[in-house]
Amino acid sequence: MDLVTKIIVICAVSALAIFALWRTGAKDATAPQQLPYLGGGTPDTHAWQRYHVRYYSMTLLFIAFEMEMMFMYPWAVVFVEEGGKAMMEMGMFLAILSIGIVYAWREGVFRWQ
Amino acid sequence: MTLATVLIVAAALIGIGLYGALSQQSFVMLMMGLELMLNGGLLAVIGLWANTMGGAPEGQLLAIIIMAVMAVDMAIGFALVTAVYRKRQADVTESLTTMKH
Amino acid sequence: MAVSALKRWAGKAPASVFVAIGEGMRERVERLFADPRIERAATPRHAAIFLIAGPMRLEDREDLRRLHDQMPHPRATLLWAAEVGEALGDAEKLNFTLQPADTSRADEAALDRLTRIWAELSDGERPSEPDLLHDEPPNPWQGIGPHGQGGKGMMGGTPYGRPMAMTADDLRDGLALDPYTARFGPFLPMFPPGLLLEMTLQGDVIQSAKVLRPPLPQAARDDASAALLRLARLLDLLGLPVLGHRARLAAAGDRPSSTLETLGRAIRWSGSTLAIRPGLGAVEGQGDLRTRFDDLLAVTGGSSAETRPELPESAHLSSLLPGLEWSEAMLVLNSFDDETLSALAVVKEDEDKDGHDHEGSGYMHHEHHGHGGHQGDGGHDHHAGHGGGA
Amino acid sequence: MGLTDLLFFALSAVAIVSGWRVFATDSMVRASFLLLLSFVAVGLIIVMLAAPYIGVATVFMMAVEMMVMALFMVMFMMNPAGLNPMMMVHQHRFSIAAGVLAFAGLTAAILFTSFPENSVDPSTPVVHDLGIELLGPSMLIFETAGVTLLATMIGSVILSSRSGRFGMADQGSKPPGLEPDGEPAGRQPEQGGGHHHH
Amino acid sequence: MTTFLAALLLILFLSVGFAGAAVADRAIPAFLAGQTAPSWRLSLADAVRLLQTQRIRTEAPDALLWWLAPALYLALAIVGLAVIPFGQDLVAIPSEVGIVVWGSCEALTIVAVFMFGWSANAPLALIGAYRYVAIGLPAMLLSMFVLIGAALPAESLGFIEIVEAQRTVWNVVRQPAGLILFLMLGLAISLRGPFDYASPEDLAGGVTADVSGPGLLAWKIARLTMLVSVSAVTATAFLGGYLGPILPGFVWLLLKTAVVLLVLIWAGSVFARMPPARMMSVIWTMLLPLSFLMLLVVGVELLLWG
Repeated sequence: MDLVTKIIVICAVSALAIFALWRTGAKDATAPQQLPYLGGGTPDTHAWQRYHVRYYSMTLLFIAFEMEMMFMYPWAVVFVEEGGKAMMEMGMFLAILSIGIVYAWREGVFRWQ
Repeated sequence: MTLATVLIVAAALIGIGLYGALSQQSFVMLMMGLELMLNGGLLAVIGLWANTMGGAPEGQLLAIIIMAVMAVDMAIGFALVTAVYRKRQADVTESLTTMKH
Repeated sequence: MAVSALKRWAGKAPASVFVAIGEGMRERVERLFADPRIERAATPRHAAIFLIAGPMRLEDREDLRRLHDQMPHPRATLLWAAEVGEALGDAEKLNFTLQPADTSRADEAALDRLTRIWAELSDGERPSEPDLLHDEPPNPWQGIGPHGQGGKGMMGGTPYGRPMAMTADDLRDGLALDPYTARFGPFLPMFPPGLLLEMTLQGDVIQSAKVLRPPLPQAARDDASAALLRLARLLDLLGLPVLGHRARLAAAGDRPSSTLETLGRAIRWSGSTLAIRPGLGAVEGQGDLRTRFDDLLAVTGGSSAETRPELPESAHLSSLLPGLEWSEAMLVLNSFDDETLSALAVVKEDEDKDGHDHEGSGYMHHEHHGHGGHQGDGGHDHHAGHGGGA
Repeated sequence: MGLTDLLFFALSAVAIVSGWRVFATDSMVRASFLLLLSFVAVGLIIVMLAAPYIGVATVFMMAVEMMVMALFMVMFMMNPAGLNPMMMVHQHRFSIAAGVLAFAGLTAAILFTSFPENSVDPSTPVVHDLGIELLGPSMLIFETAGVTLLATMIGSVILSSRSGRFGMADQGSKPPGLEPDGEPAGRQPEQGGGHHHH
Repeated sequence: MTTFLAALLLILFLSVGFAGAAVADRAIPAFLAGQTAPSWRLSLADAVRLLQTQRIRTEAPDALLWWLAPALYLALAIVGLAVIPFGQDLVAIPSEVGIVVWGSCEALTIVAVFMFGWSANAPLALIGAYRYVAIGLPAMLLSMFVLIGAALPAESLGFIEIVEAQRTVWNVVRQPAGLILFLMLGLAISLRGPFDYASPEDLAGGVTADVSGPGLLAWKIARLTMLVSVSAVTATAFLGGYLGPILPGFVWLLLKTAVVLLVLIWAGSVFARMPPARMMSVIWTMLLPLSFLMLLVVGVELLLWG
């Protein structure tokens, strides 16, 4: 509750500050000023396009692997209390997920496609 | 902030998500609809947990499971989109109707 | 009151200079920026002064004008021994006669002039230079589509002055996504000055590269000093501007072996060799990037730069760069000495094998070619009509 | 109406409006980040509902998931930045009706159900309880989740990467023969594998 | 009352830390390059110069996201700093899930950097943004593992408990490699040196290549604030935070933060940047197993002697 209010206040203050700063230099740019910088050259098309993300398989692996964080935080809180049992269970969980990483590495997911 | 208002907000999110999932032609936008529905589900679960379950940990566990479902749904969904695009150069749902050659 | 105080503060900042290096001026300019009173800006967007150093080709003038206009106000131009006709308007000129003995005095004069221009510019005494090019978008677009966005349909027209890309095959991967074709250079700071490449990118992997203009010839004088400057450029690209600066200082002054040794040790400790993939940018007779880097590093150990055997006939940037990621390609480009590079970057006449233009029927979305043919495909997406820009 | 209610209604408004804007904006990157904004607002509401861990973790998880979402949106949608405004929908009226109906039905159900009143005590150590639950009674769920995630990882790698065990997916990968230079093993596809464009 | 005091301390910490970071950011590279130390006025003068420069828009940029990106980046830096305790009860945002809040800040930073690079509709900025995501995502994973390693002995996710648990022994002793991994994350999240994949030299400034004047200034301010913030988090999670004899806790935290900040700036100038593809592979196949190992070591140590 307290957390939410304060976070919103911080976000609002920084947004206002940056907005004020951002607006100070606003003068209309002419068409030649707006050209994207390519060292003098010109582009054929807009830069916004279907960008070929070279690491897309890695991102898929990542969102599946990252889920384990959700389980690990509560685990960390009770680790000392539960002792060896907690160690075993999380060890097993991480071992299962590590298989996935090893498999992905063998498939060359971490290279750029 | 009563339970009813929380659940109504969740219902609104589910309604919008359903609209998105049904109406969007492209896979990725369709998945956004699904995610929005799960978002509403998450809110409903936590609302019910906080107000009717007296803090039993199963409610939180269910919320985590919903998030895991989101992650799995996204990973598999995007992998499928990639696979289909590789074959069809298209990302709209209609292209799947001709999938059988 | 407050405004003038602010202006006085701004004048204390180092002058931010974007530089276009002409013929034979690369080493001198690089040494010039060892002075703390000026700062080399990576892009004209960060700069206040445009320094044009040395003679330029006729065909570079349009690009210089474009770069000039990309700078934010307030801005000024200094032509340092540059011959660009009326292309830059009535910009300030600083000329010197190329006497080898005078170079340090000429450099000092240039530094003085740059700092003075910055002082006047920040004070507001010197008016900011107006645009050189006409204020009109590269393509007409206002109000064609239903929302006034300049295009019909999803991919048609020229929204906001430019067409949309269409799909093309990819060298590495079976996903046919959009290529980005543009002319990079001739005055990108990480390019050899004067080199203009037409490259097609997908993501950050280069699909095709074509040399439109070769790099401007540079005078190679002192071998060890040239090697150190080349090393400095590579160090900059590897994210080590501090060591690059030290290499530049060593290239400028006399070189006690102890300074060089410390520099060499620092470079080895930085893990820069690990950051270079073995086999990258291999050219017959020239080794790969790692061996070239090690050779340059050996200069810090006191050995002189080796001379390399002749290049094979077939070696060319258009076959060397495609398939590389952008960061690797920039390292490769900067790893050759000037002579080798100009041999690699010869303009080849008409490599457009099937140069038919999609100008009329273009921008169709479902436009694919079979999977397999790659090399020539960049030519499909080249719209000659937009080459001129503004 | 106290500060809590005010915050709740503001956050709900943000969640719902940004959720709706997801399907109304042209730029795919904006759409992804609007969905993220909706998730963040819901996460903050969850924090207010005495579940700080779940709420903050929602923000944490969804930030990266929506980042990945944005990458894929730009990768596969034509006109990803919405430079030419577009509307890519089918069965539009039906979908609107379904959405409204779902909302109305659920709201009616909520209003006519009487829920038991058993609020969570703010002093409950909720994260601690969740940890005990994970390691104790729900241990199997926890480990099953691990296996599910492993399956997801392997599945997404297989589906998304180009090179399978038997060659490039888009060039009709063929398994090797049972004997050297023999016919490929397994059932033959009718014609040429994956070489069909439309 | 304590909240008010904590908020004041937060502002004080931010301003002192930011000023120090701005000076050190110029002084240390100059020192390493063998130059005389530049005057502290230079940083301020440069800021004033940028403030008076025109801000250029590009062709059809995403104007909203373009200014929201530095605002988000700055807000995340401040929120990250606000969950750090300056004393036993002195924390601006007391939260029992502090490290998860910090994790969210890390995750959203990736979003902010991507937004900034995307908005310009320019090629070099776009490449920088995409590169950063490739490294930012797995690097965040690393930092979360080592932070969980710091949370284990504390039996809590809150930063106050994490500091209190270090009264016997600092976390840097428990997991020395964890500190190094976290410093790497610090470099990545504050966009500097070997982990600055968003604005490298080979892209002529990457995400900032098409930003001028006040826009650039806003980005630089946010970046330096994040540097202060991540240094403070490192000092808290690994170096005992506000713990220390004689001096008040706030001063101790400030001193430790300064040390971490100097180390980060130093490391940012002396290590080479690997190509993004290679770095991604190194993180997943070498550094991630290392972070598992650190977690195991901490776990075993707690089981045996805890």
